[in-house]
Amino acid sequence: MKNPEEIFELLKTEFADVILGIDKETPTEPIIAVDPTQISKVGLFLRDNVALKFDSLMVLSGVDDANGTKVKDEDGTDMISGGTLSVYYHLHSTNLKHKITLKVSTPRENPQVESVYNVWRTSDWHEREAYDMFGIIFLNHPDLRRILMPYDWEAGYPLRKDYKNPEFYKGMKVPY
Amino acid sequence: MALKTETMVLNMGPQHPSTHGVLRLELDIEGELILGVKPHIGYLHRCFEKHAEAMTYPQVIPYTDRLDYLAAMGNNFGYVTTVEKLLGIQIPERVEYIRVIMAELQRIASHLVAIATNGADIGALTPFLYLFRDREYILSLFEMTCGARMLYNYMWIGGLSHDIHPDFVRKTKEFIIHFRPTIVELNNLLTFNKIFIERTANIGILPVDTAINFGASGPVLRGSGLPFDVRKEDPYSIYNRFDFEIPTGKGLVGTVGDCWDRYYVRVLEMEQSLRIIEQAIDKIPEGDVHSAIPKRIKPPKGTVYSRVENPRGELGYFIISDGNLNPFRVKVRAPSFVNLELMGELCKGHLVADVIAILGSLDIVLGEIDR
Amino acid sequence: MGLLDKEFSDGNIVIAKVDDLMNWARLSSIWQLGFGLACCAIEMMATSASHYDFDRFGVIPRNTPRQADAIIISGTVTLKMATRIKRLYEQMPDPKYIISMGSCANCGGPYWEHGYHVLKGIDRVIPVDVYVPGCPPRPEALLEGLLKLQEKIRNESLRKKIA
Amino acid sequence: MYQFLYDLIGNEILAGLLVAVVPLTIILVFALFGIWLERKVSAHMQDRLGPMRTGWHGWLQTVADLMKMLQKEDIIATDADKTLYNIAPVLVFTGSFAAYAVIPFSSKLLGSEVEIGLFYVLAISSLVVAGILMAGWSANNKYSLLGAMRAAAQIISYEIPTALIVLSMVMLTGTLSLDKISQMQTSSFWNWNIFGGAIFGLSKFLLIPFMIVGALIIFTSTLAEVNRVPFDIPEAESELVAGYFTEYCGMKWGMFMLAEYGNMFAVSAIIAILFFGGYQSPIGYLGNSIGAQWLVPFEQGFWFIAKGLTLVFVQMWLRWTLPRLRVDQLMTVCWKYLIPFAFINLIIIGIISLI
Repeated sequence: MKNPEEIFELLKTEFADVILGIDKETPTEPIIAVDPTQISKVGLFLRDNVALKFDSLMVLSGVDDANGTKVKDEDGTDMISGGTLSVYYHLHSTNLKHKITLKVSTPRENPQVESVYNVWRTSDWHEREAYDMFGIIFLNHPDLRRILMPYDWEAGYPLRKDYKNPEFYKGMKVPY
Repeated sequence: MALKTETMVLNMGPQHPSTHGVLRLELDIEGELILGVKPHIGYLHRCFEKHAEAMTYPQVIPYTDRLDYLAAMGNNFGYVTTVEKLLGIQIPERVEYIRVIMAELQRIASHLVAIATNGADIGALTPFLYLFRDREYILSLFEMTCGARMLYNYMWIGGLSHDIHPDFVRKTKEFIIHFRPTIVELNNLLTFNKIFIERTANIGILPVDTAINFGASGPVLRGSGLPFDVRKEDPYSIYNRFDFEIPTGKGLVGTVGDCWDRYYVRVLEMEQSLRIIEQAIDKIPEGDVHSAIPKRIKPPKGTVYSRVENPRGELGYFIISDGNLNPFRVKVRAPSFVNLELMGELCKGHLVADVIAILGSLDIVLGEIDR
Repeated sequence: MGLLDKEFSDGNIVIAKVDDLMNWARLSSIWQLGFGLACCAIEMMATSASHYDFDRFGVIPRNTPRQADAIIISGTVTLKMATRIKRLYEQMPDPKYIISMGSCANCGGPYWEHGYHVLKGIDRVIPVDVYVPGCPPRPEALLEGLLKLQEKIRNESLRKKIA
Repeated sequence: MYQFLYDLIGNEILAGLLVAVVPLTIILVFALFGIWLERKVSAHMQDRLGPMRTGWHGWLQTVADLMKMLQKEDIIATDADKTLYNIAPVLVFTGSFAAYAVIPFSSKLLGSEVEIGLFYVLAISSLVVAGILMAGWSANNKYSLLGAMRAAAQIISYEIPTALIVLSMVMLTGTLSLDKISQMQTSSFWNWNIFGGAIFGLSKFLLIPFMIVGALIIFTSTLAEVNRVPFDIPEAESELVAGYFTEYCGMKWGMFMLAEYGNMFAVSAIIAILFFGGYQSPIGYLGNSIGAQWLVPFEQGFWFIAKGLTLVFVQMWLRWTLPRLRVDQLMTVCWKYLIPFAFINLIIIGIISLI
């Protein structure tokens, strides 16, 4: 059983330039920031290292940080430009009973994160959901399609903070 | 000349009697043999996470009811403990005891539906109706407490919406006396029925390492033999005060981790829930269930992930607060969502009829899969 | 309609009696499409189960739309599902009836404002005969809805409607 | 019966018509009653009430159902094979109802006194398979097709144990006529074939266990032939939606339903004739003892229907108690258990009847 600081130190020595930092400000749990293009490598290390054994990915959540600048579109709607989208990984070890949270941030305009499909199979649908809701592209994911929204949904990614819902979908009025 | 053969694609759902709602399964079959199963979900995507961002913290609670609508108390419980963790407030003892009793009653009610539908999928319709009859008993207990049968909005941040009814303790004890023989009856009628065992033993075997890698939790994981229960692993509320066991799959009639084991874990869990209720029901301390409810819920900036053991598995809420009245982001780790991913893995090499048995043993609720 | 798709212009005692008989047959054997959408489906199942017993009114679930007379829209209809429900409705043979069960199916329910993927009322897609309010409606409410539907069927006629 | 009616009425055509119409009416009424009974039996087993709103305890429920079905639109999918699609329900219906032509309801009430009644029943009931296959294929629906394939495999397989047990009974009684088999088991229940038939001595006692095994085998295999739980996989509601009749609506589906319940009574009647004395009373006739000979055929009719309904009730009881088997297990039951046991039974009964 290790606390997050120890895990952070361990990761820092193993992957010097991939681990970007640790955020201890949050009241409940520290978050380790990781480079989005290297997350698979880090995940593999976390899973297979005998001192860590993070064999279970509890949840993978996409987040729209909404930290860009608000701009007006040509037709007057609010848009967010710049800033980042993030993905949080909550890991747990069924063996050693410790937990850790990882975070990767990726630019909003071209959000690309490496998939952890081959580390934790459970991430398959979680990543598809993050793609569906935020438009985050998971590199090397075998089957990156929409999962909750219809496959032919064209109006964008609904959980982004600047999402605008369409008036009609297949002839059905959407707003109340 | 060789005959040209091709595999048939069979669409099961979204309207199908045993997909437990609006799941769609795309089966590649050769005769009756399954070559592959692709679940398609999202037919009940009700935008929970968008609503959570638009509502204040207490306003989200009714929406959590509607995630796993068979275990609404459990969903409330998970959400309020997460927010309380973020707020860092202390809850009165009375509230904790009542919450645990409610959650365990809900677990029994939910497992009753799970067992009933699993049996009905395999063709035993009578146990289905018997178990729904017993479920009504629990629902009437909930109804006398908070006025609703299914979706309660009962647990509030820091307290409860209503105190329990004066008759609640007596009726709950009556229920326990009534319910113990029902489990025996169920075992005679369905669990150890030869045909039921034939249909579920050695079907859909899930090895424990696969289960962990797929993130399975709840009875699905325990059926594979790993005694993992958030109530023991990561005790929340006052679960560390009670004495109960974690039933696991033992491969009693087949291999460890088959459909029957997952089913039987649920039966045994109902007994354990009764034990917890028995321990808690006499110890409910006096107090005011409204005293700790904050007037204005405005958590500090930060993130929190907290999980509870719902009937279907590990229910987690990931909340990001930006210091406003509304959550910035709420992500639900729905146990059924994760468990359903196993479908493709479990069904390979089985027959069409087994798909139903496997799906029934996973016990999914589309409300929390699609959210 | 099936056997009697003809409308008669003048009413007489024979047609009135035939009407009564036909309506009685239709209203006492409303077979629902065994099909649940969301939370309300559980209450619908509870209504069919021992405690409330839908079968008393002759209602039994049929799983194929071809053999069903009524479809109970039990829960939130999403945009993805709405097209399928429309198709199910079209597959049912006339005369067919629809009970919209619960707030979500009536008007979008609690998802009316931010539900980007929720259809706000099933009546935007298919015609509804009876609306049952509630979230979810109690089984008694659904039974009441069924009785209302029976009342509606009882007043149907083969006679041409006088405008 | 024809002769009886001809003597009574004195008109060939009218007598012939009556012979045809009376059993058909009985069967239709039974099918209606059977469906109502199924719903009431299941309801009471499940702590429910079942239909209550149509007449006393809902006894008109099936009438309402049928009249509703008559009013339904008749949908034929564009891609369906229309000819086969329309013939199939009629064929199934005919197959199941034609069997009644030779079933003796009492010594006076039987459609046709053919000598090869058993053979005819076995032959005509196989017609159902063709109808089901046609229904499944022509509907152009994958569920229907799967259901039809299952049904064909199942019914044809289970014909074999049925035929073997029938064969052993034919060996024992020496006749294929259902009426004659019934007549042999007269006067007391001790003379029923399940108790070794109307013979005396050692062989009777030797026969009893094998007769019981035979009765169980034929009951199981006929259960499968009429697609009842635990062998209802062709229509397996939770798997195949509604099996081979998924696409049928209105009265065409009603025909399948009537045929199913007609079949249930038909196989029960065959078992009753083969093993439980047919129309013979177990305790003697009231008509004989009070000297009113005309009462006897009515009493016989009562006993026959009572026996048939008891067996039908057992079928229903099983349906609402047991889960459903899987396809391969179903075949295992037939080929690995029922057929070998039926063969052994056949040989032993043959040896015993030689003694």
